[in-house]
Amino acid sequence: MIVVENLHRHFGGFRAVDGASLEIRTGSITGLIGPNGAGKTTLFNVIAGRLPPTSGRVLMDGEDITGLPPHELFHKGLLRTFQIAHEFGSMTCLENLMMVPARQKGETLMNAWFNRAAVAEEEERIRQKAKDVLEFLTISHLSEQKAGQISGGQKKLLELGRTMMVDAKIVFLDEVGAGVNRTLLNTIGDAIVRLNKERGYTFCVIEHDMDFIARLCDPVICMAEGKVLAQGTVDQVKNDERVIEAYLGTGLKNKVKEEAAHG
Amino acid sequence: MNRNLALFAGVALLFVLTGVFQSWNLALSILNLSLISAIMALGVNIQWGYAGLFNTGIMGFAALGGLAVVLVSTQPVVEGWQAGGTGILAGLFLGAASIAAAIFAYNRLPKGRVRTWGTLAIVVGGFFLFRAVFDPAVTAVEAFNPATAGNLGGLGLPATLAWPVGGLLAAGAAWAIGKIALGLRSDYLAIATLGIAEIVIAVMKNEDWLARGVKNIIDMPRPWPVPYEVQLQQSAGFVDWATRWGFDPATASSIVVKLCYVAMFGAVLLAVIWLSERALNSPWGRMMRAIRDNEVSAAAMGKNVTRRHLQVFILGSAVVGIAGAMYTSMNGMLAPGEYNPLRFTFLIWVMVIVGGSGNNWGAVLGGLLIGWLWLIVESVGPAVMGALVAGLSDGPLKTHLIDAAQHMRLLTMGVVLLLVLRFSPRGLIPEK
Amino acid sequence: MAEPFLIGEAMTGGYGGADILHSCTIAVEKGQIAVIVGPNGAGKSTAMKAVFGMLKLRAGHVKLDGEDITALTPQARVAKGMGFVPQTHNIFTSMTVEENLEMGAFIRTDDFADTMAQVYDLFPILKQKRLQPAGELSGGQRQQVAVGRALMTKPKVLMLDEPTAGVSPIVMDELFDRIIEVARTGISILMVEQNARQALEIADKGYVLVQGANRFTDTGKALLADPEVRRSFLGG
Amino acid sequence: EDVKLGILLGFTGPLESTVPDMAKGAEFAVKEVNDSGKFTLGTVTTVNGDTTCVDAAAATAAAERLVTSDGVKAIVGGDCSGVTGAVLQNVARPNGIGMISPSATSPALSTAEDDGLFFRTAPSDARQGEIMADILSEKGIKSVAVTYTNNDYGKGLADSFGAAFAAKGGSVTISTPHEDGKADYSAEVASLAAAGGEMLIVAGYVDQGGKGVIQASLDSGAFSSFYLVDGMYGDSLIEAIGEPLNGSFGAVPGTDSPGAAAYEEAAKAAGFDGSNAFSKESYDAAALILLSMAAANSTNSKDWSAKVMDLANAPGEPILPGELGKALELIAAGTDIDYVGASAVELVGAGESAGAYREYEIKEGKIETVKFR
Amino acid sequence: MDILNALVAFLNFVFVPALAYGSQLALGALGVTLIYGILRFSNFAHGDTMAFGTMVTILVTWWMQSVGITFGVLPTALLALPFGIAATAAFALGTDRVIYRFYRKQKAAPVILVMVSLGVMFVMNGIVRLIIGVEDQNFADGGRFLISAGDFKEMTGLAEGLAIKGTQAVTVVTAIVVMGLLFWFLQKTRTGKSMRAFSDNEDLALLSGINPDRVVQITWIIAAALATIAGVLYGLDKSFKPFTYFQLLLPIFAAAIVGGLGSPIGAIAGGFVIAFSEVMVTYAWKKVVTYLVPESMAPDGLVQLMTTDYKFAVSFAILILVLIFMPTGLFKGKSV
Ligand SMILES: Nc1ncnc2c1ncn2[C@@H]1O[C@H](COP(=O)(O)OP(=O)(O)OP(=O)(O)O)[C@@H](O)[C@H]1O
Ligand SMILES: Nc1ncnc2c1ncn2[C@@H]1O[C@H](COP(=O)(O)OP(=O)(O)OP(=O)(O)O)[C@@H](O)[C@H]1O
Ligand SMILES: [Mg+2]
Ligand SMILES: [Mg+2]
Repeated sequence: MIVVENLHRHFGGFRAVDGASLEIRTGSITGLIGPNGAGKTTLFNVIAGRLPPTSGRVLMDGEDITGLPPHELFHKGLLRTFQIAHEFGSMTCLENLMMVPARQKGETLMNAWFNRAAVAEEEERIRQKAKDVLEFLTISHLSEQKAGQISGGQKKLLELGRTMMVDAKIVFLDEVGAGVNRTLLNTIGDAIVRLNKERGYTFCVIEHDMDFIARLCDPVICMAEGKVLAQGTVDQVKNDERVIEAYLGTGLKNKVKEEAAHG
Repeated sequence: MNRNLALFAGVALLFVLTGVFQSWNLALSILNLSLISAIMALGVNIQWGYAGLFNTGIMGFAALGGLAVVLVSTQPVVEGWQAGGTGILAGLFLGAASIAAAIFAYNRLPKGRVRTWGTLAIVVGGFFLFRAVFDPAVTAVEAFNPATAGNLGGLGLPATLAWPVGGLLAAGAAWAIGKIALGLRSDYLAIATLGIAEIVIAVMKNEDWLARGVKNIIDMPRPWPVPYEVQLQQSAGFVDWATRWGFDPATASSIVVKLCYVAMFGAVLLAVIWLSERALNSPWGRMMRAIRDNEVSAAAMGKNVTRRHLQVFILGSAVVGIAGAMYTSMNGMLAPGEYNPLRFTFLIWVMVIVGGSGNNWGAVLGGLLIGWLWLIVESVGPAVMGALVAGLSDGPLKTHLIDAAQHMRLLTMGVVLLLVLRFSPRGLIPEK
Repeated sequence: MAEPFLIGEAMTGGYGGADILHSCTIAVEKGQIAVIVGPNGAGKSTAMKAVFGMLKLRAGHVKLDGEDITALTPQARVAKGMGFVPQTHNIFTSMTVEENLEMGAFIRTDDFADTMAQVYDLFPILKQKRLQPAGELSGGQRQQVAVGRALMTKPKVLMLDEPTAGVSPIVMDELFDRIIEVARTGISILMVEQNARQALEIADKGYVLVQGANRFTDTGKALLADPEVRRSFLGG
Repeated sequence: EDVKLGILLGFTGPLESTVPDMAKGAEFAVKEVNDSGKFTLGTVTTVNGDTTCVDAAAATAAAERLVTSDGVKAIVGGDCSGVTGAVLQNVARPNGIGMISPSATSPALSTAEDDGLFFRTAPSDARQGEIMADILSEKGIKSVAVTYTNNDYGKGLADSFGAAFAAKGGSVTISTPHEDGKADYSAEVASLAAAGGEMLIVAGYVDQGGKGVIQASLDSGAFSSFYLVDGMYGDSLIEAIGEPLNGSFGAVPGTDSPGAAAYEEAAKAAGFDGSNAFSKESYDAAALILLSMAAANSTNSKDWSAKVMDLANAPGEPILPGELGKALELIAAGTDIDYVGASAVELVGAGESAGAYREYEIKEGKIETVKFR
Repeated sequence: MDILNALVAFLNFVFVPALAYGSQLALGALGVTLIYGILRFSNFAHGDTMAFGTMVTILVTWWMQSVGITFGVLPTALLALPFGIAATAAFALGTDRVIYRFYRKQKAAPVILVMVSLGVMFVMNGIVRLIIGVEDQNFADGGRFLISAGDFKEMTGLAEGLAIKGTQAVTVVTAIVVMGLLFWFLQKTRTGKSMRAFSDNEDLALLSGINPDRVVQITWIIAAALATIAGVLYGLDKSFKPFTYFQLLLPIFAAAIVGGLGSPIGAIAGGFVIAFSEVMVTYAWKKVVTYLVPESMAPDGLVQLMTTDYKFAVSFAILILVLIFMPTGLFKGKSV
């Protein structure tokens, strides 16, 4: 689905992404891990058109999409969430979701002025859908709350909810789990799997919670210092010495053992 | 809701009091200006309140609206056209063509030195070509009877037609400005638009062939169907009617004329507010608010931020242009020296903020209130000062203060502005 | 029982509208670690803010070392030896990493070069990025700056709102180690965590907050062992 | 009974520093009339209105108030041509109120429809341009640089001077505007200096950009002598600039009548500067209105405005500042008068000043009259 | 061919005046940029703050002159300057306490503060006119020229003169020194850093124990000092008139923006960009070219790119051009 070829993104002299090449297969849930500052978010930003690459190409279904603006990529079915929540603070949570669907009739002025009936009908449909999403994320009680005034974790959920408002082909999730309650995160994981299975979404997920990665992802790609360090199945990557040294550390191993002991 | 009604009633009361204690003519004349201001405030609110664009070029768009009145409604100056009309048109065409050619070359040529120098050569060559054709034509046109003409004149069409044309002219300018400047943020955009407005005014001041520059155009025809007072006073039917109802014909004629304006401006205001409200309370409005809140995120959600900014910038500017045309045609005069940022930009901003940005009704309320205040303090300021110093014994201090009383206008404006913002910091009718 | 070192007792209040906290109590003993867990929107961050005086309380009070500080401003609480890392907006984005740390030491009059060296030891990446504006850092790096800034204060009590959100496992482990170390030097630590299992592991005391009220309060170990807590709040 | 006279000038805005002495001039005439006790139609009071000079709408509203609320019978004003035109069309004509402007000099106002209600005591720019060309060519000056204040007054003056000077064989090296009230005039001076010329014609206002340009020209040594138009006339300029101004010259409306001197004297005694631009014209405007009312024995604008041309022009007993009492007596006695006033009023055409001029030169910090034209 | 005369003509009419005017703008822009950098709004009252400070200084100068205190060849006003600064600082602190503080506590949007400052501007405007009137005031005394055009010609025997005024020199030097001090203060001192921290993230500044009131007070005091210095130097060089000071606001803002809001170096650079573009683009190069080319080729026309009618238009056009390529000014300014 997505092929990244020898991608570079430099900030001044600093190489945040330094010749990364990788592939995200259609229908997969690809995990992207790596130490802080490895260049994961920067890679997302380049793919999603928020930053221009210094060099290199990004292909989507064989088509070169390098440097296309974000709104065009959205229309091609490429969605992303932000690591640091980017909510529309002065709008209610419901509106935050309702604004997402593309090409709404009511978004052209002529319809907004003179074609209210058709607009209203469409609105009803979108509203219902948004309500369903809020329900699913367990925050339907917040539907009328301003998005600027909800808790940090709730913002993350909203961020995720926006990707559920449309039929995407590929969704990039940047640390949806950080700050989200683990019980809820499990539910979210289930949802991701369901979207993947039932609707055929492709996912690329950045996450530091290895349990979460292990539950969902195959394959897993580990980045470090702007390059791809290792890739493969979760187990392969988890046991890769370089990954352990750069990213997982030995503490985790202990913890994992402990987990096993606990059952 | 009740609170808002009360606020509007309060402002209405101000006008009524002005009518009762000063004169109805004054009240109506202030009302007309306030209505125009309210429309401009709506235009600004569309840009700022909906999309967060900090446009301080209002003055320029209003002036372009005024220019439209000249171009549409004054009589053509035949001698001017004969002297250099074609030359001026040809010059302008050449100028536009060389800009277009430069842009074309810039887009087509491969990046590098060839492109830079090629484009530059086209620009420079075009400039001199333009000057060579344009300058002599201008001199010829301006030489014809500079005391009363010296320009090309207009089309001699009905003045009411100038209003939509003013809107179109402003919209066209907004399109060009938007293409250049809308990438800028907050205060940078503000100063850029302010600068562009100054450029527009500079052109209007110095290009005499266009609308006589600083020599002004006076006595422009009134918009249909507003009558002239003098005509009314001469019409036996009107005088009869006035005396039958116990009015003085002179006063009655002025009032009738002003009421005509009130009706026309009011109609435009209602139309604009109806359209604005509909737009705001629709998915379009929601999308605009989203863009205002967070552009990055809106773009990631598939909204074309640049296009939407341009759209809303053009719309708002067109509304200001229409209001600017109405202003000029009500005065019957275009004086480019009149356009200064304090009056035509910042006063409008005060209206928007005091009224409550993001809320159409707030902008209207602010327009009416501040419009009233701006004109009424002219007489109230000195009166207040007179009352304040009444206790002082005669002497240089007292004379000094009384002489300085005229400046109470600005002082009073300032105090009221501060008081309103103090007690309702988000404006009188805040955004929901 | 003696009064805990820091206690927010029976706190009730919110952001102007309806109350978020309902008679919620949170406390930490000297040199101990207390961890607050709970679902999203439970009021954990709100409780932290309330303890730090960034929120008006309608009822209840906050005591530090026996002294009632309910009426003090946040900066007065800083002067009294409290340090806080908020959940969001927790760094100065336009200032360099080093300046961020210096600002952490703003109220200190002694030489803080030592402390800074310690922070750089703990987060080596920050040393590399010393002169870069903090706003240009990655999410996890920002989090490290935020914690580093609070450590610079040398507080008597350190309050952390999700310090490990977005940091990589290796850093997280070190961070927890370091927190234990800090606590050993006699500094009390009050933190909110969603990586709750690791956090409760090292916690002397745990609070489970639901809808602004205390649901469970016990030692960390006990909470970890409670199947209901595990299922509903710790993700099984 | 009170007879109200509106004084409609730009108390705030770009001319705010010029206007106070104009208003004082008008008030001074009113005081003189009242003190004489010979004005039988009532006590004259004044009401001020602010045109802001630039804001037509504000000016119109102020005029509207003066006329419909305060009930003034006549207006001294407005000051700037633009707002004056707007007030004339939108307030004065509809309500049939006469107005005499002391300082609106735009030629366009000559042809504006006014129902016989509008006069001005300032000459139209066209006339002054010719006078300037005469003076310069008589002095044998062949080439000059011109800077004008960028409004209808300055531009009109520069245009008419340019035409007249060219007709006499002189050349204008550059004619460039300056905006009043701006921070810096280096760019203007640089261009003027580069273009060169034997001297600099300054068509501006005495305490505005005109002064700034002179100051900067002297500082940089660009020009050392200046021709000063009527707007540039005033002691304040000499006070501010001092010695370097010696040798500059100019002309102001005036005749060899001692009117101007008398007025300045009296003004000084009354505590204001009568030499400032358009102060005399303001005095004359107010005086003319009141004398016309007396002559018409009516405060109705239609009546008094019919008398203005008679009173302003010969034949008749000449009337100078300070002689308004005498004038009222003569009028009461049915004797014809010729109001000369402080600025040598002579109205021609559609009621504008004919423009007799007094040529002067600045010598040792004093303004010395050279001759009359 | 006469390179020396060409150079002197250029220096005299273009370089020196533009340098001086640029420094005057820069001093004003420094104040604007400081307020923007720390308190995060565009302070429209800055022009009138300058007028206020200058007015106080003038009043004190008059008093000093009346009791016979002078400052040798330097203008007496420089002696009176500290009094002006003190009074203006007190006034600024007063306005902050009575007006701005409220909105800061409310966390009002920057545009609200801009409008509030517009209100303050109106009020200050009125106060200044009420106290000192609207007329022009000349208060420069002492020596006027370091070197006058005539003296220069005599000294060098050149046909062109070069004039440098004392006030011009003082202004240029002051502008550069003040910029340096401000830069050092904000970047290197603890107080300066705490001010930047406050402007970056107010809540977090509280959590670091920074006293917000103190930060705000210091900001206002420095801004008032900058405004007074700028106003007095401008008034000495030209003259004092409230309306002109109000009009100064526009070029000052242009300078601050072109340089990048919040950046002291930007303010200086911006001042020069605006001043030089005003003077250079509309300059008639005739004289200079005449000196440089053989007599037979001397130009007839003025060799002027644009007439001075368009000097503001040109400087704004340059401003816009700069912003198109560098959207936050030459020195990466802030934006709220
Ligand atoms: N605008 C910028 N200017 C300079 N450096 C930057 C900029 N943005 C990111 N960087 C640097 O690029 C590197 C990669 O950052 P990125 O955000 O991609 O990391 P990440 O892998 O997402 O890390 P994390 O897991 O902490 O979110 C970091 O070292 C960061 O400091
Ligand atoms: N500024 C605010 N104004 C109004 N309500 C708010 C505000 N911030 C948070 N809330 C509401 O208060 C409740 C508690 O929020 P809080 O931030 O304390 O949750 P939390 O327990 O920290 O959640 P999380 O784990 O997601 O960070 C939430 O329902 C939220 O919607
Ligand atoms: Mg990241
Ligand atoms: Mg929280």
